[in-house]
Amino acid sequence: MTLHAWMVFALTLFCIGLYGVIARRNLIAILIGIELMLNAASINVLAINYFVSPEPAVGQIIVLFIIGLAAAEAAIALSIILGVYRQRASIDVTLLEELRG
Amino acid sequence: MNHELLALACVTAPLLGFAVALIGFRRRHSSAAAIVIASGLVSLVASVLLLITARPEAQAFTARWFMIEDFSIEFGVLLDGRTLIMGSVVALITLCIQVYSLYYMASDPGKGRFFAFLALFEWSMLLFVYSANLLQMFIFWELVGLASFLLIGFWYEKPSAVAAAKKAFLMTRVGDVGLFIGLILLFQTSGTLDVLGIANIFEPHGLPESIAPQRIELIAMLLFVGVIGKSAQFPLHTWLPDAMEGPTPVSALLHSATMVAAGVFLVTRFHGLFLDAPTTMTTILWIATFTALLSSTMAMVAKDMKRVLAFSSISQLGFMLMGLGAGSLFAGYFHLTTHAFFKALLFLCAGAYIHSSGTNDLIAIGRAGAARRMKITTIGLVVGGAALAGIPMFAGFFSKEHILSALHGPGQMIFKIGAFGAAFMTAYYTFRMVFLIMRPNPNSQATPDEPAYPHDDAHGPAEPLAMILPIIVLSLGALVIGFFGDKIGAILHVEHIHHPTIGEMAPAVVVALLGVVLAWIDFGRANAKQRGFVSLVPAAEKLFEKRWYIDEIYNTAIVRPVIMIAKLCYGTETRGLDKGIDSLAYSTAKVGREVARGHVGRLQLYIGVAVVVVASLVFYVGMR
Amino acid sequence: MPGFPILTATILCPLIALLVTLLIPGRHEKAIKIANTLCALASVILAITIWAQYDRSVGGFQMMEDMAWLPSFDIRYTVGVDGAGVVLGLLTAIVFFTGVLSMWTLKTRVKEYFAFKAALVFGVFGVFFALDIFAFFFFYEIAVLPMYPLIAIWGSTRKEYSAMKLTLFLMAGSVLLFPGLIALYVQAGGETWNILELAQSPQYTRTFQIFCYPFIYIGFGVLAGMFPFHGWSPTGHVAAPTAVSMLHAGVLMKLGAFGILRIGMTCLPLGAAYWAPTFATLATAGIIYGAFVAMRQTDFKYVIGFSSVSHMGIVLLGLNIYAGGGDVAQTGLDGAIFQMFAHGIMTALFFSAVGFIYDQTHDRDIRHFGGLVSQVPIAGSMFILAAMCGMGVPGFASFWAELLVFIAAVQTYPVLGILAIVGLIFTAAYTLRVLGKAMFGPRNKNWEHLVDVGVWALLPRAILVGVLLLFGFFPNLILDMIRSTVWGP
Amino acid sequence: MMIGAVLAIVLTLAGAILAVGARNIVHAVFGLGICLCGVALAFLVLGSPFVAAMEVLIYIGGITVAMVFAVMLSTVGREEPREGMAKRVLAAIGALVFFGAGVAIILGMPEQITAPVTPEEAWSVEQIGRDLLNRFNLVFEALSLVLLLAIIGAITIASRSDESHDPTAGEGDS
Repeated sequence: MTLHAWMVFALTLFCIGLYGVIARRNLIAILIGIELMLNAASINVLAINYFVSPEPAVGQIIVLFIIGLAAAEAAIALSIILGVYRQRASIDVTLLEELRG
Repeated sequence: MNHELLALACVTAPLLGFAVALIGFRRRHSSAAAIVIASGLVSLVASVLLLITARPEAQAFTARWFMIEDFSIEFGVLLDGRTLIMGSVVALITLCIQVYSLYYMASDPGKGRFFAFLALFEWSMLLFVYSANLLQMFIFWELVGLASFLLIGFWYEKPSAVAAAKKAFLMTRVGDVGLFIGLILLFQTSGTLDVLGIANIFEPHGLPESIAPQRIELIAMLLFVGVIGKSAQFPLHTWLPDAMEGPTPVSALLHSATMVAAGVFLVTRFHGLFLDAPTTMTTILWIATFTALLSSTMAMVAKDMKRVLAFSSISQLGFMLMGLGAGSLFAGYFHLTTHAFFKALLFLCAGAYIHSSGTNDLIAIGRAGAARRMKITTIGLVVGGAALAGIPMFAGFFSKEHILSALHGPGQMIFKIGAFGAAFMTAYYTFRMVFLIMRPNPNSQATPDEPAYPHDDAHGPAEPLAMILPIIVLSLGALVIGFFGDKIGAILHVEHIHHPTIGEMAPAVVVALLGVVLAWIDFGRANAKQRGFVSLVPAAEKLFEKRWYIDEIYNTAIVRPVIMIAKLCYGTETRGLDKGIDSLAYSTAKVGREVARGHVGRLQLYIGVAVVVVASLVFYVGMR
Repeated sequence: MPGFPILTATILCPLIALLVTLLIPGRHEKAIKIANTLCALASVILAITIWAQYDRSVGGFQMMEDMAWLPSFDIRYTVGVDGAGVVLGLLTAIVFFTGVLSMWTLKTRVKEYFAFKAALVFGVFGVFFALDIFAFFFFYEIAVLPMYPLIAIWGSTRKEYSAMKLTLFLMAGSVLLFPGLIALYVQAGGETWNILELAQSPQYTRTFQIFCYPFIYIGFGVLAGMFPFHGWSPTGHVAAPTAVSMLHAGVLMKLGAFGILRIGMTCLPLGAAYWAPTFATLATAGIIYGAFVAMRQTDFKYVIGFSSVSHMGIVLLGLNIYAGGGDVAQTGLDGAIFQMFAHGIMTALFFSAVGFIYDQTHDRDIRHFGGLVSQVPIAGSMFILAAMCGMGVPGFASFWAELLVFIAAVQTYPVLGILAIVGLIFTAAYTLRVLGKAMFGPRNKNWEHLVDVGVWALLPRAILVGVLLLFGFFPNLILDMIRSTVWGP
Repeated sequence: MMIGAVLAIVLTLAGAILAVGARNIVHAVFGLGICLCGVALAFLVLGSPFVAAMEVLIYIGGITVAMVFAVMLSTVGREEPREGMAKRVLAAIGALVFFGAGVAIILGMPEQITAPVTPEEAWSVEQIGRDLLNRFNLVFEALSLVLLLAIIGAITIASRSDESHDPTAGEGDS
């Protein structure tokens, strides 16, 4: 496995996540897509770290931070989703288009 | 006596009077009046003393007002023949009118204010006359205009008075613009603001070679524009008849010694300059002659006593300018002096009649029997009328003779004929007025414009001392001032005064007597129809009554277009500029709203678009 | 007091007023008003002290103070005054003081009002004293921005609209201005913002100056009520409350003209000379246009607003004569600065008189009044005095200002000069129209109950009249001060 | 090594496709779990066993479970409408374009560097811990703060049930 192969793999994962974010209308599904994209980023970081960096610990620490942030983000996002559901009885994103001036 | 102190007293007394009257005595009218009269008396005494003890050569007392870089602006008093005589005349006539107003304005709620303004008027006129400096001259020229604005609009609750004051201010301002530019050019040309210095450039030895003749013509023409405005010459004469809206003492002051006299005085002041501008002199002659004729025709049909006098003022001012335009400083100046006396006198008489009979209308005054009740006033009226008409031995006769005899140059025949015509009409309308008042004829065809009010005894005596005294003084003045021609000429340093011979005098006397006789036939004799000969041509009568429709012409030719332009500008402002900018702003807001309509929170669409755009950019950058 | 930073102290006066106002709880209205009055009085005293201390025989910029502000961008806090700065500083102090006094009766949101007003004055003082372009612009924006809330909250007659219009116009001006100022900095090598050092820069080629000058002229000109970008000013005058109108027309519009002079003409003399005929023509157009529009207005404040456009045209004409050079350049500058001062005081008086009437009647339509001068003699007289000053009657300060500008104009641009002088007729026409309709004429019975100006309310107005007359009779006081500017280095 | 890598890739992508493609949201969460397992495996292959462990712990053990709870609290058992074909196609095009751009960038990058021979202790948990608390102390603290705030925020948002109106009433409205 080369660095390029790992990066293409990460890109593929990212694009799948992107597709999910754009195509799905369920808020939880969108959140799943975002998690996929975050993981793609993590893979990328670790791969570059593995193949290039002379200081391997740094890449791992960055990924740890990403995981931590993802956890925080997920917690907030899920609570927002719950809040939206309470408000609207739905978590369909197409029904939330009310940002009219 | 110290001349400097006298001059100082003369010019500061009215200012103090004004300030004290206006500030300290707003509610104590009699004190205000007393102070103003006292200040007027101080001015009169001081100026007469100056006149008597005057030295032959001109002297100027100036103090530095301020410096601009190394250029000093002086403020001061110039004492020479022209200023001394005029100053005394102004002080005398103002004092007479102030005393007269004491009774005339006795019951007016604004008496204190009136006296304050009178003092302001006197102060600005005196300092204008005495001014030693172009700038000072312009300042007080403007202040004279301001004071007359305030006094013409004195009864400010009367819309017509307000309109008249506004008209006077605006029309004189038109002239002021010309004067202002002229003074700037004069300053530029001569390099000095000193009046004596400027006079020295032009007076003794003709035009200096360093100055182009065209430039002097231009300056003289522009100065004359100012004179046209101030001295009510055609085409800016229409404000003067309307200025009758002010109290009668104001009219008396305005028409004799101040305001309108300022214009003529300006020409006498710079007469040397005008002499160097022959084209302008001819223009002055044309305008003056035309004005004299034009206003005389209007005076012949006017029914309002003050209006008759106003038109006569315009025509007499025309006479003065004719004299000056013909090149005779003495003739114009002399007439200015005599006119001040008899015109003030006539106005004061008119004021007395109006005050006692409650109407301005000549016929109504006559029928109210004013002439019989007010003997002294009537004598004053006759004296003044005779002086105005140019009856021999009265003041106006002498000065008018000088003007007529000054018109002897080549090509001035036409002006002389015009002057004779105006003199004839003057005699006619003056005695028309006199006869209408003295010999009222209940069976005549003349009808008053408004019913006469019966005399109200509540007004007090018909001829109180405060009113009679000035009339007597001025009558004496109008009787004797004519004999002082030589003296005035000497003070003015006029080398040789051309004394008209009997033969030269005869035509003018004949013309004047003809006018009187015609007036007698039309108005004076028993059973006269009291309809002027002008009424034989109804069209002419109508034309004269409507004042040649000049006001109407101005209305359509100037006022309306100005209003149109103002409307246009207003339209441009509100509908053009403002609306345009508003719509720019509103359309920006609208674009924002329209765009916002698309932005309703379709997050996924935005993300997709963003992704595609970023990717396209990457491709684009990669391709290069 | 050598070494005492008097300019900074003056700038700080309104700032202290602002802070004190913020600290005092809003319900102590009296305390707020007293504090503001004291600060304003202090600024007047300081401004007079500056006037007295300024050494006219030396001239140039004096009382300089210099401090690093943002060293990484070469921005320094540099203040100093020349004759013009001294004169306009005094103007600001007077208008500030009288403005506070004339709003003594304010009831609504007293605290916020005085806070915004103090902020505005703070900016104005800063502009008149600053010698660093960045500091200049900084203070300029501080001075301009409080206008929005001041008009939108305490105003009348379409106040939100007017406030928004004013803000948008001035922002548009700033948008033009900012690139111009940055260009000045960058072109000179990006080492200093100091106006005096920039003016010496050899990098300002003629081409650059010609290109750059219009940005600065128009950018500041918008605030100076320059025709045809004057639209905001009458609307703003109308909507603003009395003291704000006083400050706005009296002082704020001068900032624009002052900016043109201080930055545009100092740093870009060649550009200014190149553009002078064009802008002089526009200024003359403004004089006449303003007068004509004023002739048709029916609202007191609109009349005054357009008269401001007309009078500021005279200022701009004078400035352009100065820029154009020639024998009479200095006369033009004298006239322009004198006119800034005179017009500032005069408009303050105007608005103060109108505000007094409006406070009682809530009506400003001149057709609804008549014979006011007999109903409220003192307030009416104040208005008439201001009107006379506006017409250029001798004895008032503006007579000299107009005289000087016109003398210079007739010699530099004869046609424009004559047109401007002819404008005097129209000025008289619209002024007399207002006087005739509202102050004179038959009394309107609706307003018989009006109360005239009392002793306290008379104080600020009397001060303004006194200043007008003082400089009308002794114009050399101000002329010497202005003149000393060019005599210096 | 190679086998591990291939297994990780297959697991990840398959799970990811299930996660975005499944109609039922519970299946999607399940797919996410599979995908994350693959990612953890990939981390292992890339020589970071500690991170892999954290991935499993936090992601699969924490986030995925939280999602399951969220699903059960909201739309469980509800039949979800299928997304429109056009939307899916557009999303696919977008993703593909982005993919293309990414590939172009990756292939344009310089020649890869083969894995350096790294000392074992550099990859050790001890080294990570030391770095985390020394060099990246500030970031660490900031992250902990963010987590704290996130927890507080989540609690605040989720517990505002009494103020917002009843979901059943909302249903009746729609």
